[in-house]
Amino acid sequence: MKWHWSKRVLALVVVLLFVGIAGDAAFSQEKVIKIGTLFPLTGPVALAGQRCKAAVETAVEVINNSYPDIKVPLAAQEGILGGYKIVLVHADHQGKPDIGKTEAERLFDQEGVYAIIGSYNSAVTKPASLVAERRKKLFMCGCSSSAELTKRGMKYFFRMAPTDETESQEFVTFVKWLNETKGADLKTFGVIYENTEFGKHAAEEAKKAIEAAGFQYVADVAFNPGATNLNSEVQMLKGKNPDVVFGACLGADYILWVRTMKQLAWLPKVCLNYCSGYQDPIIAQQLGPDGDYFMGTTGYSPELAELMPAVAPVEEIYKTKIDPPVPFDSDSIQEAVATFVLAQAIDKAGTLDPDKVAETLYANEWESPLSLGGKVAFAPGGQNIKAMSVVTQLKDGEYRRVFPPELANSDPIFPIPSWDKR
Amino acid sequence: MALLEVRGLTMKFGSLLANHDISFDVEEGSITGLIGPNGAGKTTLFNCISGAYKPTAGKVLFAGSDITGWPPYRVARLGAVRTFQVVRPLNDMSVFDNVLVGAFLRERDLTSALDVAECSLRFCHLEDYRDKLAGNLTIGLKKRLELARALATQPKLLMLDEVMAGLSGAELKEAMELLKEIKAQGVTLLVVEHVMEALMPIADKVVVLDGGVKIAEGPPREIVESERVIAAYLGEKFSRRLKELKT
Amino acid sequence: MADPILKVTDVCAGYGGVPVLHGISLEVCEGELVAIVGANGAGKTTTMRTIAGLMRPTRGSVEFYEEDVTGLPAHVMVKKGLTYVPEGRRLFQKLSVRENLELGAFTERNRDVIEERLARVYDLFPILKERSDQKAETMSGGEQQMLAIARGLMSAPKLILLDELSLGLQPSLVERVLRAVTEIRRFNVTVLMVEQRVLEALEIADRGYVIQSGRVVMSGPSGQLLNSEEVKRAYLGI
Amino acid sequence: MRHRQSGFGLGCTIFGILAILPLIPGPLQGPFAKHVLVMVLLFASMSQAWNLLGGYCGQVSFGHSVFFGIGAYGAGMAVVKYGLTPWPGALLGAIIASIVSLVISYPCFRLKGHYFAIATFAIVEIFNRLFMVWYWVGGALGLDYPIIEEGWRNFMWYETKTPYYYGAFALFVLVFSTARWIERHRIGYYMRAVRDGQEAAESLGVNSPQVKLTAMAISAFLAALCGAFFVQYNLRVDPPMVMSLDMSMRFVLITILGGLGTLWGPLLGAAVLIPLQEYTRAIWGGLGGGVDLIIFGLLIIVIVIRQPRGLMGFVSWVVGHRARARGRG
Amino acid sequence: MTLFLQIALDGILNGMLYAIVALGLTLIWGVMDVINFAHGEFLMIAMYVSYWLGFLMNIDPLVSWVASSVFVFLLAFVTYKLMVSHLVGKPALSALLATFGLSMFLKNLCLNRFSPNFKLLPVTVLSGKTIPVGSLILSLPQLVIAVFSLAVIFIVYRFIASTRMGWAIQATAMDKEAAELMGIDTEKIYGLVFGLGGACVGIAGGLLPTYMPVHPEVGSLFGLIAFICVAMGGFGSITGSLFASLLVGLVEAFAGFYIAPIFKYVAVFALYLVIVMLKPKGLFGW
Repeated sequence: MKWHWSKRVLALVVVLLFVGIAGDAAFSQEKVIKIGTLFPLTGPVALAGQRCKAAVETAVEVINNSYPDIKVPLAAQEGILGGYKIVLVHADHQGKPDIGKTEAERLFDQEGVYAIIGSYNSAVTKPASLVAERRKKLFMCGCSSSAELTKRGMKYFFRMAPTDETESQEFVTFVKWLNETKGADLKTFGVIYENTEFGKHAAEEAKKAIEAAGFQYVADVAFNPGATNLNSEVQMLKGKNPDVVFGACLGADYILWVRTMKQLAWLPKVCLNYCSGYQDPIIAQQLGPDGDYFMGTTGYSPELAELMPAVAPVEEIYKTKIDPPVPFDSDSIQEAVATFVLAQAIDKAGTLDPDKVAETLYANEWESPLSLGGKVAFAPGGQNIKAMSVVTQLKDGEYRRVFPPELANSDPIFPIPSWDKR
Repeated sequence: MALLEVRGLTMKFGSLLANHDISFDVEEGSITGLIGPNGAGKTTLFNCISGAYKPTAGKVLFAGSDITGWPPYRVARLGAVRTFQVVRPLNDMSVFDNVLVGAFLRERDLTSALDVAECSLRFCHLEDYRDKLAGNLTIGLKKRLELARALATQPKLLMLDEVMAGLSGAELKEAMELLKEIKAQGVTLLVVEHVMEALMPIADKVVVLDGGVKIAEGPPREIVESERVIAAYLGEKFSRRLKELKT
Repeated sequence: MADPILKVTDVCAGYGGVPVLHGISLEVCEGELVAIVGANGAGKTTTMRTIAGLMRPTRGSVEFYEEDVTGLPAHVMVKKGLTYVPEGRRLFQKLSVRENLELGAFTERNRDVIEERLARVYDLFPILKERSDQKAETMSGGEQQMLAIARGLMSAPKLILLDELSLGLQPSLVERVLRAVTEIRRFNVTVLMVEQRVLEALEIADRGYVIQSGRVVMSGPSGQLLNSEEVKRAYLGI
Repeated sequence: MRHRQSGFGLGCTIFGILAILPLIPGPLQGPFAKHVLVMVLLFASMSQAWNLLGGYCGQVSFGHSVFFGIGAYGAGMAVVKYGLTPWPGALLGAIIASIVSLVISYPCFRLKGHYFAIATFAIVEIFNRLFMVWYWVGGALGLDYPIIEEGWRNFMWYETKTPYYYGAFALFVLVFSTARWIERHRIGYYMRAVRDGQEAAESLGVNSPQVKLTAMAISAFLAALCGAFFVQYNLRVDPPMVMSLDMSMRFVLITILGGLGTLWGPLLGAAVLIPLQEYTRAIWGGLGGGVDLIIFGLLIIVIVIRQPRGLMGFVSWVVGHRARARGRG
Repeated sequence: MTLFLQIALDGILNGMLYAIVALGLTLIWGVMDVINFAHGEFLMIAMYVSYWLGFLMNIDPLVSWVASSVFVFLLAFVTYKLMVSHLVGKPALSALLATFGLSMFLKNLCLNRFSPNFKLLPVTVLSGKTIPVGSLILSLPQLVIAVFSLAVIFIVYRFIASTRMGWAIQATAMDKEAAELMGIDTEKIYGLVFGLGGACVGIAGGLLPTYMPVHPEVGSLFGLIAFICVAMGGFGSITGSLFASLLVGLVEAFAGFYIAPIFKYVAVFALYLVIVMLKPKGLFGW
């Protein structure tokens, strides 16, 4: 019979449904704190979401078990609050704000999570954190970069990463520094960005920072993410020929962008990237020499490990959580930081009362060996005021620190050598 | 007085002249036959009258109004309704609903439309099929459905395009009776037909087209004997048989 | 009478669960011209489609040259030597006359054989040779019907089924098309045809079957049928 | 007139059951279950709005997320930009959506079949991309609701779902009553006639462009109301959320799955598809491998192959089967 | 002037890429009247095949496109047998929905199996190579794809127009039942055409990893653009889809540069609307 296969599939699905429901109820009732994660595990930015999820899992692994060798708070002890273990409940928001909100509600109301860590896309973090705020529950945000998020005066929202605002200012400071100390004569700026919540925000902050510093903002190139080609975008940049380009292109678009610049034989003198494709070590590896000499901010990369010795053993655990194994990148590590800081705060507050924990979070400065500055502290609104990043430059597939000078281990190479001179 | 007047109607498709300067009248209360070889331009002429095509030149007057180039629905609203040679039942609707759509043209109100539809259904002997999907009917029934649907609009002029094709013997007789009854109710008929033995006995007048031109017009008896029509259309054998039939 | 080459036994079939045929049985012998006549919706075309393999019978069997071919798909039937010229011609309108004819000989791969068949078909219908490069859609109704028959002949069938050849044709053309049917017997083909013009069909046929509501109600030599009072009353309108 | 009235009792029963559903103690009381119910009603309404044009009138549009989006932006702009209640925004959005639908469909209705469908694809993409750069309405950044007073005035609740449920229920009643009214009136018959054969319909005096435009305007109006509800429910709107091919596909999917051109098809489709989607995501979404979407995709394939005429076809088969069995017994 | 020519050149090269993607779609559409929503995903699968062959076995895409093409041919054939064959002749939308489900399935299956990572072959024979032509720059990978595209379109066109099998395909497209009566096994033809459609997009997908990263979402936009090209050209017309693809490529390039990059696809979609308003059956449709 020709329907047999479809019947089989149907039966399989039904069985899976039941297994899934049964598995759901299997949590034991012991001393656990349920924490939800909310990341884009499918859809266009699934890659980042899955890495963030693995980072949170890593942090929980370290917190729940005893790792005396790891020099991170809570590693040595088992659990927090005298034996409470953290249990994670994962949810997928597919990069869609409506699903993010729904899943946040489900995590709180149905799964009864204590707090949520998430959720990468700023566009999703906004409505999802609103859900937490109304319920007076904590929302720990690792790496969503929209400056807007922490300007809403929320009480239960905390964000670890630097915002695109601070990144933009850092870029401009860096360029000024180049002009002053290296005699670079960089005047004109351009921005290329994907036209999404993330890209548009970054571009707006970039424009503000560039104009505030008295530079010329000559090229504003927005494109639709997931493009089949970026020829006209690069052609546009080439036409305006800015000295400095800020880039906010994620993943595949970043690869395509770099490749297209090579194809059209054009480069700016300096190219700085927001947390985007640039930071992905796998992309750096795949681009090979073509990816060299580009710069960007990084909150973490393996080359920064010498500044942050505590990361290495944690990273070993992280690598077991993700396939293929990759080191932390600056987005995912922020999610681990968020997890640690939350656990530390609960432990310190000695209670699970979210109000107390939130107070504690604001009142203290937290040890955070996984953060670049080693410290985390929050301003009203929830922004981590100790968030730092360094400007790095890719050379031979390695991220070299070039700015600020006190953290640098190498001189920036600029202008970028043109394609035919490599 | 003529209900429908066609004046110098010409229709061109690119360089193809489908109808050339055709004029004729359809008297109120009559049955007018329209015959001609395949490709003579009968269906094109129908399309020009019913508004599916806008004629290149010439005029169509219906009940005193110049309806040249009107869209089909306006022509229908004025009272000239057609059927199609290639039947076009509303496949996914029931037989009754098909007829109901026609009935709504004059009856805006559901209750009275239901009555009209019911009436027209019974008139065409389709009541056994009322809840069947129109798409599932046989060709013959579909033709009858087209007729019922057109009747439900309560037309002044009914234009039938080969409704009797595929019928044989007793069925033809039945169909002829039906057309006569329709005429008796005061509806004027313009009928395109190949089945001469059915058309000739009931038609008051026959118009013959060939190659897009009108070659003859007159009562059936004359037409059957016209050499020109025999050569172009009927063929010797049929004209002989038709003459036998008449006598 | 010789052994029948086509033997249809008690075939039932229908569309979407609605039965149309209620046990049709008929036989066709080598070299015969057999006509199936009957009223509209009696199941003539359904019978043809079922024999040709376009429909599967729900009951009964079809034997062709003593082989059970019940339910075999149409393209297999063509290879076995049974070709169906469907109602409404169904030409490939956008292709030329010649391409239509060549497609008719799709099952034959030998170029020479195809050329030979083309020549014979052109011989039978000279008009097709004149128009061989014209698109099928540009031809008149009668010519299209010729082409449909010719296309059916191109597969060199042993038995050809002709369905409603005269439908929608002007009277003079009906005459010509039916004459063509008698002529194709020169090809040594056996013919089974369906016709609603009962009189004309029976005039050229050897034998006839009368079908009514999915059943065979009468059969016999055509002369006999023509003289039957019942046939006269019901189908000839006399 | 017996057979014209059939189904009226069924309709009342369904409305009645849905009205008391949130009051029944049991598994439906959970907030997530309620969320699923709200989504079922919303998407049933939305799909019905689509069905009016796509199912009854036969104009398969993949562009309805545009109207859905315009409604969403109407409410969103009223609240976020002008600090009003969403009500005038929703109404204005619905009116604008109707007008926009007329403007774009007037030329598009000349296209037939796939050409029309692809044209609506193009329209969604154009609107999506234009809204992405139209900063007056928030552009790519979208509109985020401030925290304001809960209640019917602002049509906004932060924790309870019950009022949302009744809001969706009201919408549902409105849309389905409209559909039923249309189904039993001249315009409904004319819509189906145009679907089944435009030429035949015109020969019977049906002004088919007018019928199609009417269907489109009603459909767009109702779609926009659904969009307004959607934004009030999610408290954020940006173009990919509401004006995307994905969103349009959901309406089409639900309707076809339930039964194209049937009154209860959209409800049936939504009642099957939405819980499936929400629960597969809730159960397997967290695994991260897209398992929920793999299963969802497979299920769509299986259902479509088994029931190309939709679940309503299956239901009527079962009902017919039982009736026949009873007749025999 | 150079700039203008360069943009035109880029547009044409991209257009040729769209043309080969659209070719498979127009074949399937023209012959079977089935909308294959999973066409973009076929492209993605082909890219993965090419990527994995390059990554694991060091086979250059210049060679491995054969494997991609064969693989997608088989995939499409199986899709036809298991799924589409049940839907031919059923309401037109059901095939669309089933293939929509398939696209969701394939996309997420790849996500599940291969992770959402962007995968790019770092070094291939073609990647990153350019040929200067006067003051213009020709990108070698795109040029190679364009050449392949032309060749494949030409071969397919000849195949359809002047082989026995091609005639059988045309006959099946025009009238399935009549074709069966000619002794044509239409089931086989449908399977073949669906497979062939897959094979065409398989070639494109096989060559794309020379410059484009592979990830589960890569096919979506290509699929959409292919729809536009096919409809713009007139369904089922091979020459139509070729011309439409070139037009789309050019409009995309010029609008992207002279209006704004963000509007390049808006321009493409608007172009489609304008063209079908003027010619409701597309450029070459009948």
